[in-house]
Amino acid sequence: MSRLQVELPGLSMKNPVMPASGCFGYGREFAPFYDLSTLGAAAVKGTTLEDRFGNPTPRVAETSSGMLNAIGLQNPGVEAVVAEELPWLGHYDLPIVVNLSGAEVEEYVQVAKCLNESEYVDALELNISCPNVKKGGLAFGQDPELAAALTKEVKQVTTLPVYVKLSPNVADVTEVALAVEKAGADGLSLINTLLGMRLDWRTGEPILANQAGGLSGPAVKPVAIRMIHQVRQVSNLPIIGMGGIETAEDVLEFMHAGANAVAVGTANFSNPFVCKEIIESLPTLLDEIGVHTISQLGRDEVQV
Amino acid sequence: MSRLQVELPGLSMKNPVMPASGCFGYGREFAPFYDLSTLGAAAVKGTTLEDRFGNPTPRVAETSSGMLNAIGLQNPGVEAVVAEELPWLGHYDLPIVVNLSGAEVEEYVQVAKCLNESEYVDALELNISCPNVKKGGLAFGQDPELAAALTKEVKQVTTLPVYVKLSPNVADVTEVALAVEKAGADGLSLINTLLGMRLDWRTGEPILANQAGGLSGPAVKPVAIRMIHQVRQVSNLPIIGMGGIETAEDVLEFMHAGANAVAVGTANFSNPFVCKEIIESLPTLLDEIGVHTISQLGRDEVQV
Amino acid sequence: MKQENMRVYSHRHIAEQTYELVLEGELASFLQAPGQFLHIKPPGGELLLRRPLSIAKAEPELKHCTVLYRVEGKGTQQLTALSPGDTLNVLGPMGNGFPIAEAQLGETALLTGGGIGVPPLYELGRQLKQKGLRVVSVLGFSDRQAVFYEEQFRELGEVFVATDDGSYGRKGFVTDVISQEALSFDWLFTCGPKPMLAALTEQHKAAKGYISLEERMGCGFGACLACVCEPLSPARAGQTFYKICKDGPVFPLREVKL
Amino acid sequence: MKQENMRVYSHRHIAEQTYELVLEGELASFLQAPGQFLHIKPPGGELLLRRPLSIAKAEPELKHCTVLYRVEGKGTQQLTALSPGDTLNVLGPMGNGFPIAEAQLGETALLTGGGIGVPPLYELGRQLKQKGLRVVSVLGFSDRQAVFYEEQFRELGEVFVATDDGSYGRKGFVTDVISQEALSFDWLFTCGPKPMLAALTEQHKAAKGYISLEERMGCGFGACLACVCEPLSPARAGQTFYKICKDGPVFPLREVKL
Ligand SMILES: Cc1cc2nc3c(=O)[nH]c(=O)nc-3n(C[C@H](O)[C@H](O)[C@H](O)COP(=O)(O)OP(=O)(O)OC[C@H]3O[C@@H](n4cnc5c(N)ncnc54)[C@H](O)[C@@H]3O)c2cc1C
Ligand SMILES: Cc1cc2nc3c(=O)[nH]c(=O)nc-3n(C[C@H](O)[C@H](O)[C@H](O)COP(=O)(O)OP(=O)(O)OC[C@H]3O[C@@H](n4cnc5c(N)ncnc54)[C@H](O)[C@@H]3O)c2cc1C
Ligand SMILES: Cc1cc2nc3c(=O)[nH]c(=O)nc-3n(C[C@H](O)[C@H](O)[C@H](O)COP(=O)(O)O)c2cc1C
Ligand SMILES: Cc1cc2nc3c(=O)[nH]c(=O)nc-3n(C[C@H](O)[C@H](O)[C@H](O)COP(=O)(O)O)c2cc1C
Ligand code: FES
Ligand code: FES
Repeated sequence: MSRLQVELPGLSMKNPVMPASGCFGYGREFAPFYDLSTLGAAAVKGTTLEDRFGNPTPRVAETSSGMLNAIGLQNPGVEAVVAEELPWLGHYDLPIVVNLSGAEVEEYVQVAKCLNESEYVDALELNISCPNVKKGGLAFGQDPELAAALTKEVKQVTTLPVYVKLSPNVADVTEVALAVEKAGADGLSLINTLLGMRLDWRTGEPILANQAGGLSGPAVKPVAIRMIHQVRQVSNLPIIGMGGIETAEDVLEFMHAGANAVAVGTANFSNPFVCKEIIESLPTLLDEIGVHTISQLGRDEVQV
Repeated sequence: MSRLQVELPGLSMKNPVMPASGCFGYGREFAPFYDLSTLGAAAVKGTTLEDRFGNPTPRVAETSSGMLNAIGLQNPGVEAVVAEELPWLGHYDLPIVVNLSGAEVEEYVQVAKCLNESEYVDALELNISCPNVKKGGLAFGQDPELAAALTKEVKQVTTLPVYVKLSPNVADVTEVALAVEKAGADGLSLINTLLGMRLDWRTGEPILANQAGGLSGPAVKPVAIRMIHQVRQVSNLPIIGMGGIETAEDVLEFMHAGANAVAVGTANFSNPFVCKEIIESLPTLLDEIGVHTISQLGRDEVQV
Repeated sequence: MKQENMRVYSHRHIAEQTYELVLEGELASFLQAPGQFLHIKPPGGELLLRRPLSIAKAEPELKHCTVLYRVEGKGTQQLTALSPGDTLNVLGPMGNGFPIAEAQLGETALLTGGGIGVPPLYELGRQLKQKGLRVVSVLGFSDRQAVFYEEQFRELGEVFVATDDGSYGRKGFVTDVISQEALSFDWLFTCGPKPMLAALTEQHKAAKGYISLEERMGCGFGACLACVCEPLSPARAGQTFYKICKDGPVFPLREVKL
Repeated sequence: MKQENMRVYSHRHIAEQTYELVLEGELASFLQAPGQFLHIKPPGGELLLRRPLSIAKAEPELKHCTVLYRVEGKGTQQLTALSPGDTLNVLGPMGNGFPIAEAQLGETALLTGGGIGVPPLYELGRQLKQKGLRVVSVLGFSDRQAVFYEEQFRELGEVFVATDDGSYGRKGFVTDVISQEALSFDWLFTCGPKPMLAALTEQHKAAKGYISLEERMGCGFGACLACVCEPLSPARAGQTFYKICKDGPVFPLREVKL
């Protein structure tokens, strides 16, 4: 077994690094930069039942060591994803996580059902934390009971492992984590973006057409590490950790905090090679700290 | 009336800029850098009933465009503050906001009572959002009912205006804002620090002795702007806005979002002159956007 | 597309808050068409997003390529500190430029640009002139201090300059100049603020030509969906949206909603 | 205390990952005592906190002051990119240095330093020598590659070097060298990692002298309470805590809890 191999439900990853949902499209744009089979896995853009155009532009704004986005889950709808996108990405040698979203429970269930039709899906990631859509999304992520009910329904229509993607916009992330664990989640992804806003100091107008958006990038890393650490104290569920990862050192910090694998989001935008570069740097860093296999890192089992 | 003058309950400020609590001590360390009477006001370090040594060191850690602190409310206790610190700072021509904290309601009440003894206090700021103490602090800030009850009790023992300092570590900041408004708060301060953590990537050990700490600095600015904007949509209470302010442009962004005055925290550490420099730059910026008096900025009255 | 630490070959102030930056590197050999842009990492540390700047002049034989930028905010401000010999992280060339294959010897091309929309027209004009077209340029600026590259455009052909306040050249917009001079042309190429593009499209309902769009970008290579715009008739275009960074920034006239 | 954009006068590599940086500016005339430090803003944009670096040599007449630093993380890494002529934002001089008023002509001063604790001892040694003391230095490093400034210290008096792995000088700690050589002294001055300071204090229970402490700092001038330590006997000291940045970094032996 390779030093970088990690095993998560549905995801046998040759290394713990995947691009984060929404920051990788369906992979096509990264194929010119490196061989996508280098990746541990890939999480593809949030998928809904119908196609969505998303929010008006401007959709991004810059912040110190971060960015705001309000894309609004633009995607071609699950049918097109299954028919055109997944088969393309599926030809590479990497597990695929499909991120899905909906305005109500029924939509999540429908999308999950459609995804059963694809042979290329290895796991589902329920986005219950998208701050950029009017209905659904974040509301599920801020209410442990709604989140649990949703998880249960989706589990009933799929045999795929279900990861629930948690929102940082809560007072206590462990409540939602424990609720979805009890409801049958196979894993957790955290964190999604923090709700944020920027105004033009001259006019007072919001920079994003949507007014508010999701904050990502290195600015949020300390919040991500804290939440992963908190969840790891109370749950043994596998965690895909994310939020501001830019370097291989960051990956080890996340794994020490309790992540079993990681996702890299915003960093792909300014450096499209970042995932590949991180993966290549990991062995040297492990040597430096005298760790042989990366899966050794992280917390011991919790007694729950 | 000067262009920069703003009027808040208890605080007649010659400009909207004050140093934030915990980032200015009691002013002594800044006196060598500039005339403290330049400031619009000053919020002094969180005060408790007894003296506190605070947390073990290391107490600060660096993050991208931010810092974590876990000072743990070190302070000499309210008696010493009233006897030694406030009279010293009170000789300058500026309103003083005393930030106070406690492990339970009774402690807040006691501290507020002691502060009645000082002629130098112009307003109280209830810290219900300190992430760095074991008991009290943050718990109040995450529960609208506790926050309201606390506000009510403190209001009963003081004639001073009471500002309640809100925590960003909540799902919906407007709930707490509205609860304390109903309980009689005279104003709001937001945001306090976001709970965060950093680990040493080599060892996995937390960098702060206290493990977690409060994230401040430009990294959190978009979260602050968003929360101030949200609260301003539902409440007409005066807001002291803070979180990542470094420049005069930032001040205008906060005031557009709905702040009536601002506090500058972390930026004082790397540039002890920052408050003075910001205040000096404000008139030029106002000229640039064709605004005569700064109090004109911000949202119109809300119909509540 | 390539990521490279390009060397600053030269850097000079050319108008108020406006600079000409010549970069040297392998990337300069990859340029495909005028109108493509470079995606530049601001040299200070805290800005995450790259800044799109159009290629104003390509000299592949020297491995040089030139961008002209105006200081707008922090990112462009950071660029001003660069000195010859410094390096700058560049991703590029990005996007689809102006297609000039159809343009014929002897035809007239009208280049209309406003402000920081002017730069990509310069390389375009050079290539059109090379192909034997007659090049006429109408350049709009806010005021006298903002005018740049008038001389350079004059080497390509006739030039009209308009300023919003009339402090230099004609007073008014590029559309005013075009009507006043009754300029005729075979091809219309334009780049600038949206209202200008909309006015031009309105003025020349049947013209052949291309426009170049601007939008805030996350990635610049099609991955983030920050920079989308809508086709004017989705049915015909066969798709519901375009990515300005990848499908553009240049589009045929009347292809996208402005 | 002053905030100044100091000019880099010279910058050179002196040992593995270790550099000597000479800065020029008005601030150099404000230095009061060896052991004070400069609080340096990392030149990249995204790091907020300043980095404390001890003054290793003060030449007020030239307006120069020297710091020696080892690359530890991002901040010191950013310093390595500086070239002569670049500017660096510096706040200083900070803190209270080594008091040397009591030290007398003819007395012996033992300087013991470990790693990046060595720099402040150099300026201290220069001033003690100037006052006519005999200076003996015991310098500890991790290995041969890490050793720096041995020659410079030799100009002040006798020097012993120890390395953890024995690859240069004696193998072992500075305390080992002191016992092996049975070094005697009137004053003990020391700066280095806490375990070294603790071991020395234990070894010389009755010695007169001073230690210099390190702690992570927020502000460096006493405002944030990040850098506190406890007095060994609060009652005697009359206060419950010290700020290392302001009350220190230099304290009398046996004054603070290690
Ligand atoms: C395809 C394309 C080509 C361009 N070519 C040129 C050129 O040749 N010369 C030139 O001076 N400018 C050009 N621009 C505009 C230039 O990209 C912006 O002026 C610049 O990004 C502003 O960055 P800043 O950090 O100085 O401003 P800030 O306002 O601090 O930037 C904040 C964020 O907004 C984005 N942004 C701000 N203004 C614009 C804008 N007008 N268009 C797109 N993003 C913006 C920035 O990229 C950044 O992400 C071009 C834009 C595009 C899309
Ligand atoms: C009074 C004093 C004098 C010093 N003098 C010297 C000197 O002359 N030469 C030298 O090489 N080093 C010296 N140090 C240590 C030096 O400050 C750190 O090595 C440096 O701050 C590390 O910064 P970094 O960004 O490279 O590391 P990072 O680990 O990335 O720094 C992260 C944060 O931790 C802080 N930090 C990390 N290590 C230390 C440390 N050992 N002490 C205090 N803060 C730390 C940094 O300042 C920063 O805030 C001194 C420290 C103090 C307190
Ligand atoms: C432009 C953009 C689009 C995103 N789209 C999605 C999405 O569709 N579904 C989702 O669950 N998360 C989405 N995210 C969140 C990321 O997957 C990730 O959780 C977050 O950005 C934090 O990681 P980072 O700091 O590395 O970017 C998006 C983030 C960005 C920046
Ligand atoms: C070192 C430090 C100490 C602080 N102490 C207090 C405190 O005692 N009471 C309080 O209400 N807030 C305290 N804060 C929070 C600040 O007042 C402010 O709300 C927060 O730092 C956000 O502003 P900034 O980003 O400008 O620092 C402290 C912040 C820092 C960095
Ligand atoms: S900028 Fe990312 S898709 Fe165009
Ligand atoms: S570093 Fe702020 S008090 Fe010492």
